[in-house]
Amino acid sequence: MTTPFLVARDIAKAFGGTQALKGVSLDIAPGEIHGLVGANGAGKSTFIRILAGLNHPDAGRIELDGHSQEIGTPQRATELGMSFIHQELAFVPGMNVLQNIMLGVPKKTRFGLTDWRAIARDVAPIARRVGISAPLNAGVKGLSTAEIWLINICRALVRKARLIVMDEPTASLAASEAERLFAIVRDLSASGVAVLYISHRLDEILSLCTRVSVFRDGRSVAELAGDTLRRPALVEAIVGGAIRDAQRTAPERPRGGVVMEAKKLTRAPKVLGVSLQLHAGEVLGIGGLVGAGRTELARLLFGADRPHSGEMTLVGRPYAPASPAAAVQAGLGLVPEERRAEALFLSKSIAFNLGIANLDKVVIGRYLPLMNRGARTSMAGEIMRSLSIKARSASTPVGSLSGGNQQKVAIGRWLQRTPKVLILDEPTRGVDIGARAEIHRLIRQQAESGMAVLVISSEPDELPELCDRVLVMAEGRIVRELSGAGVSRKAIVEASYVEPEALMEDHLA
Amino acid sequence: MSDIAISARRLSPSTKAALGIFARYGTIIGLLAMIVTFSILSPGAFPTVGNFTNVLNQASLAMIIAGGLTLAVVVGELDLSIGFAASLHGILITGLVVHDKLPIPLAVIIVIALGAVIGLVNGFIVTKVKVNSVIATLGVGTILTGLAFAYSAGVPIVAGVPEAFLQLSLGRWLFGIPNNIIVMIVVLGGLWVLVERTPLGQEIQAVGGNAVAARLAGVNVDRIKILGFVISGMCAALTGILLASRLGSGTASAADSYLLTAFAAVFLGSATLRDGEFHVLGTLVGALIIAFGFNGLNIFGAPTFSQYVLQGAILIIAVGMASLGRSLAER
Amino acid sequence: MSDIAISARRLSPSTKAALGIFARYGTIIGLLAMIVTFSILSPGAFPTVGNFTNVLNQASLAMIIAGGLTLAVVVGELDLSIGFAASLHGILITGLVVHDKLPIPLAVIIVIALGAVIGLVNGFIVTKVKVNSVIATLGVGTILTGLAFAYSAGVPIVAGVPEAFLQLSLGRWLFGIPNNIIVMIVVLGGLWVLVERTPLGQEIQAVGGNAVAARLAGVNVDRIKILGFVISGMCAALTGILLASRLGSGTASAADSYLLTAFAAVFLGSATLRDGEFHVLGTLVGALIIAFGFNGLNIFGAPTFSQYVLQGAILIIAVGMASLGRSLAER
Amino acid sequence: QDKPLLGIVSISATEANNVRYIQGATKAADELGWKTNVVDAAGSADQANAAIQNFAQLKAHAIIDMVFPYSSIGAGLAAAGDAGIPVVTWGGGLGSSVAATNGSGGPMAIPVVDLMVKKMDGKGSILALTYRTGEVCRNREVVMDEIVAKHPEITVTKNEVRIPGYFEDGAQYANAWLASHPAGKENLAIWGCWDDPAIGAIGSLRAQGRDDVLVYGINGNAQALENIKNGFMTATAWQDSFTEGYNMVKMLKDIKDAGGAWQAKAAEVPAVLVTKETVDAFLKDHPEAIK
Ligand SMILES: Nc1ncnc2c1ncn2[C@@H]1O[C@H](COP(=O)(O)OP(=O)(O)OP(=O)(O)O)[C@@H](O)[C@H]1O
Ligand SMILES: Nc1ncnc2c1ncn2[C@@H]1O[C@H](COP(=O)(O)OP(=O)(O)OP(=O)(O)O)[C@@H](O)[C@H]1O
Ligand SMILES: [Mg+2]
Ligand SMILES: [Mg+2]
Repeated sequence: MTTPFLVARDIAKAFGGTQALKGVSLDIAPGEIHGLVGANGAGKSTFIRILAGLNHPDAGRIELDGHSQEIGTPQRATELGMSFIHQELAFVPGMNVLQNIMLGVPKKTRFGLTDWRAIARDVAPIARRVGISAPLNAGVKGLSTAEIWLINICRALVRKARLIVMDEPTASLAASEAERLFAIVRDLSASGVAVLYISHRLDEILSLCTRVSVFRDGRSVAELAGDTLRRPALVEAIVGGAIRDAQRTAPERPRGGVVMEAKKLTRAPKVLGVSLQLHAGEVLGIGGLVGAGRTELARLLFGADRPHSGEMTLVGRPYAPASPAAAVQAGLGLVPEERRAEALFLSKSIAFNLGIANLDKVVIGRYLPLMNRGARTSMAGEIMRSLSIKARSASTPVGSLSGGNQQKVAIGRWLQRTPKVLILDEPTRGVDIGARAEIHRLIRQQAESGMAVLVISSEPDELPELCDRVLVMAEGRIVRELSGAGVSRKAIVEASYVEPEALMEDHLA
Repeated sequence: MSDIAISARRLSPSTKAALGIFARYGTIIGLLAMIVTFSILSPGAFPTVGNFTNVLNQASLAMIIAGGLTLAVVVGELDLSIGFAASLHGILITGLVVHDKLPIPLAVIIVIALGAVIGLVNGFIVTKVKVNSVIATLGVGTILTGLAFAYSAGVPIVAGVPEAFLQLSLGRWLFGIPNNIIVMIVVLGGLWVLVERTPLGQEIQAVGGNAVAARLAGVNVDRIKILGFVISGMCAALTGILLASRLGSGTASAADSYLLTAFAAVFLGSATLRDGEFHVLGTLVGALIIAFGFNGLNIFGAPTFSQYVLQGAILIIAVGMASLGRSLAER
Repeated sequence: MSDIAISARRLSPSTKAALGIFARYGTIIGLLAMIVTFSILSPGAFPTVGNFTNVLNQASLAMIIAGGLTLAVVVGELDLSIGFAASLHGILITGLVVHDKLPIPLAVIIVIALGAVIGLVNGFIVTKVKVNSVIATLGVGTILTGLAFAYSAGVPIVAGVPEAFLQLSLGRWLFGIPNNIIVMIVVLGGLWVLVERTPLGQEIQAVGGNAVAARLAGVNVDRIKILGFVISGMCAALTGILLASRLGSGTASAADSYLLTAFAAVFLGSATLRDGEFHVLGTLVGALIIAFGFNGLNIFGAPTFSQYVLQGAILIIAVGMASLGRSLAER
Repeated sequence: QDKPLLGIVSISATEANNVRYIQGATKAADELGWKTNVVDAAGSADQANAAIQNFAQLKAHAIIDMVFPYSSIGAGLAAAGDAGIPVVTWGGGLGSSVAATNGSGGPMAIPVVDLMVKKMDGKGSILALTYRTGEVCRNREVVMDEIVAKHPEITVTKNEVRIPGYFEDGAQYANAWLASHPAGKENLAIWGCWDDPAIGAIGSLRAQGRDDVLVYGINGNAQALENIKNGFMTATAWQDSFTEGYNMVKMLKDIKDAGGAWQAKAAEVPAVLVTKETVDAFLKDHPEAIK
């Protein structure tokens, strides 16, 4: 084997009282695609942040090209030939695509001024290869999460690094975009660039990686390669035991009456004449490609945006929420797509984050509007147990949780409320396989107790596993309805690519 | 060399724990250290019940206005109108009592209601017209200065201020404790309970923490922001009233300088207990640091210029201790 | 009823386009509208080359200090020390020229270097000691006030200011254009090129736009923030120098009031062209609005109280138009 | 446009004395058939310069600078000089191209300080609230220094107040000073270089229930007179700023008439010492002083 590019030995790191890493080791050879897996909170991102010079290890040693290195700052990490795509998206909202791609990258100049033309010439082919469809001079404000991911990936490529680290790069990507990314990763590998690839999607790991390190509770517990690199072994190493893989369990159940109905809901250009019915006790999935308009649809249902035309009803009565507050009042809940920006109060405790949608439940008395902190803490404790949120206590700030655990907090907020309608936008993004199964079980359980659940997911396997019925959206319209045995990965993917205009006519005919 | 660098970065857990204490209590430790230092430097004059009462009495007005400002910053906005507003309120209450011969309680209620209205206007401009709060409140403050002029023609209202009005601020109606202190404790206590112990307070904190998330969690963000401005406006009114009573006159721009003091207290306080978050208790600590710093330096008899230098240093050191502790502990 | 509500929400594309123009150019339209109004009200005195030159000349100092402040806020920090710093610089330059008899160019260089050092200190306290910039710069500003007192004992330095020094600000060395205007154009032009057209400017914008992202992307955030403070400090020094030259004396606290003016200009400007972002061009527009507002109201001879009311209203309306246009266009 | 314009630039159009001066000046201007325009520079010398330049643009008939020392309005004087407009100051001193001045205020302090020293029997402690940035206050401080220097048994503590913020500063400095100067040990006095900081200190004295400290102000603004009537202030010197304003505008007419032949001069209006004993008689003579 060639000499490793990177060697990390016995890295340990504590945050306050949390021992995030207790001694992990890992090495990567040039040209290798090295997988890194582990449950939420296992310490993967912390390890990456140490490599990136964002955190400093308490103990351990890092060697690059055989030389011991103190990384210290992100700039140093870049100088040493490493490039990172972190779990948190790094972009500046006020800047355009090209400026975001070039963030922190040395730029060509003419007479001391930035030579954007020359830069654009260099970047354009890379952007195309990554699959950025927006013009380089477009602002990033309107772009989807996926496109912003592509920008981050593009940045790593522009730097011409010797090691590219990707922390859950496909969490926000649709299947086609992910495929493109895999091709790029393989290209990079062929040209001698090492890739450290973190994901909760084991299929990806198995098809891409030649070697996989597994972290559990801050320790490296296994390194699998060649013959040992198999799904069951991987799962066992991650959770420390066997797990029943989540399967489609949805039996054909009688569903309840219509809870929510939308008629010809339109908010151009993202949502165009969407009609749907949501029944009590069903899990309705909305599938489609990224950018199909699903998030916008959810926002309309939840009163976060207002429709330009169309009507809605809720339990038979006209429903036109002027704000999310009105929607919540009427009995809706929403778990938004972007948990850090749209769902969480990062500096506040878990209890605060869970309590904020349940304030009526934590008040001492109707006429004594004081908080019952005991009630809040025990409520938080209950939710944390039922979702297995990994944290020291309910008073831990949410910002210090791992990505997957943050997602659980965002979902947990609504479970105590038992809303009539719960909308989940990408509910298991960034969640480990164990927790994913738990979240799915919880969603089913809520539906069985009569709640109407709407799930948006870009993960092709998730909807068939979870839903009774799936609507597929494309370019702002609902293009197909699948139900019962007709719900399958293949059917969803097919429908996603259908020409919506053609289908509309189909429908009318 | 790089080994030394590594070891310098690695702190033992016990060091980290100690630094963690500094991070939480740095400003309070700073306050206590300052009080101890001044007590040693001026043992006869500084650490006496009389002096502490005086400092508190004096600082009460700044604390009340700073407490109100805290609510505005907790919901994520700045309120630069408070000083100008308090000046206007001071003139107005004197006018209502002296010229219009209104009963004092009625006059107080009217003025505090006006404070609420000003807050409402600020809140409306910020949330509905969507003007940045710096510009909105600076603009409103400038307008209020104009109104103060218009009401008084710039002339302080002095003659015939009834003794009962002066007693609002000068009296000691309960156990010989100066009224200002009692009002301050009631107001700050009330604000603390509101923010920390009521469901409404949770919404207030949520809006300040992440307005987008608060909206999607079903909080009426605009209403909460407006509430923050209204409370800020009411506290400014109360300060204006007490100041007019203390001075025995209504004078345009008498309270303008509270703006900077209130900001210093609020931002000092944000380094207390919780990193970078604004909260009522922190503001109280911040205001105490400023008040005791000023008083102690004076009693010690430092020349004016070094008083400024030391005051500036106290601000930075009080926060710096907390912040450095935090960032070292978190390395 | 809900139908009406919905239809009222539908704006025609052309209305939206018009609103979009308001959103971008609202403040500029406001500035022009104000100039037109004053020209109609005072046709003889307001819209003359002489008066416009006069207004620009007057506003130049505020523009320079506001331009510097823009750099501090672009990197996401506030610099409250600038007014106090400019006051100190004014005293210092007068002292160096009058008492120490230094050649003027040397004195200017020394003072601007001191401005850079003050910025460095601010930046260091904010980035390394991690003190919130409000407290850090307020603390430093207070210390500077103390130093200004110490240097001058509070007494203005007047006697023996050489004519050559006065000519710095009063002279018209190029095509009869007042020097202040030329300096202002050079400084603001330089800052604009720096921020908008150089790689360093990209890092500056990135740090302000999203410091976490910039850090993750490998930008040396601390260095950029320090740079912002240094530039702010240097511009404050330049303003202090020109002010001393314009006043013909070095006076403690002479420039303190620039703080509020600079803030107003910077935040007004943030509503220009780009929503809520700070940028040099916007600051220029903001400063012009303030300067023309003051001048026009003066020349029209509005009574004192209504001058305040109108000034406040101008601030709010200028930004409000842009903001309302934006939020309606985005419905 | 037809009526001649009198431009007035005030350091603080809300300060009591400034207001009375403006009233006097306006009255005289009305009598002369001039119109007035007041600009509040809010303590900023730079604003004052801008306002004077604006008046020069307007081709004003004459300009009054209130309190800003001539040394800090260089650019304004230059602009007015170019336009041939006379500038007079009130409390801003005589110098550069200033045509006339009054209200220079230094000598006004003499009777007050003399009385203070006399009541102290030449020994004890004084808290002096000063404001050196202002020309007038600085002159008064010099006067006080000279008189007190003759009494070595008097110790003076000086504190600088700020504008704005003088009430609060006066109170806080008094608090601290009182803490180290308990009652009954020696003769105590608080002296403000103008009334307002002293009034701030009175608030502090009353809050503490201290009646052993004598308080002195200067200017004789309405609130000071009120405090003297009520016994909280011992003495002030009443500056007849209304008459000063009135006289100055009348003199401006002469200045305009004389043109180039005018000799710059000071035209002071004498101040009146007001104490508890004289306050009633004084108010009978000058009812306008407390309006
Ligand atoms: N800044 C911090 N302060 C306190 N605790 C932290 C901090 N950052 C991470 N942690 C803790 O360290 C542990 C490891 O977190 P990390 O983000 O590395 O997990 P992860 O393996 O990336 O998980 P995920 O798959 O959910 O992204 C978690 O328990 C987390 O709560
Ligand atoms: N009002 C809004 N303000 C800001 N961002 C928005 C808004 N509405 C939608 N977005 C963002 O725009 C992106 C595209 O949303 P859209 O609804 O078109 O796609 P989608 O079908 O939901 O795709 P995805 O698979 O990413 O969920 C999403 O990332 C969403 O977060
Ligand atoms: Mg992670
Ligand atoms: Mg989406």
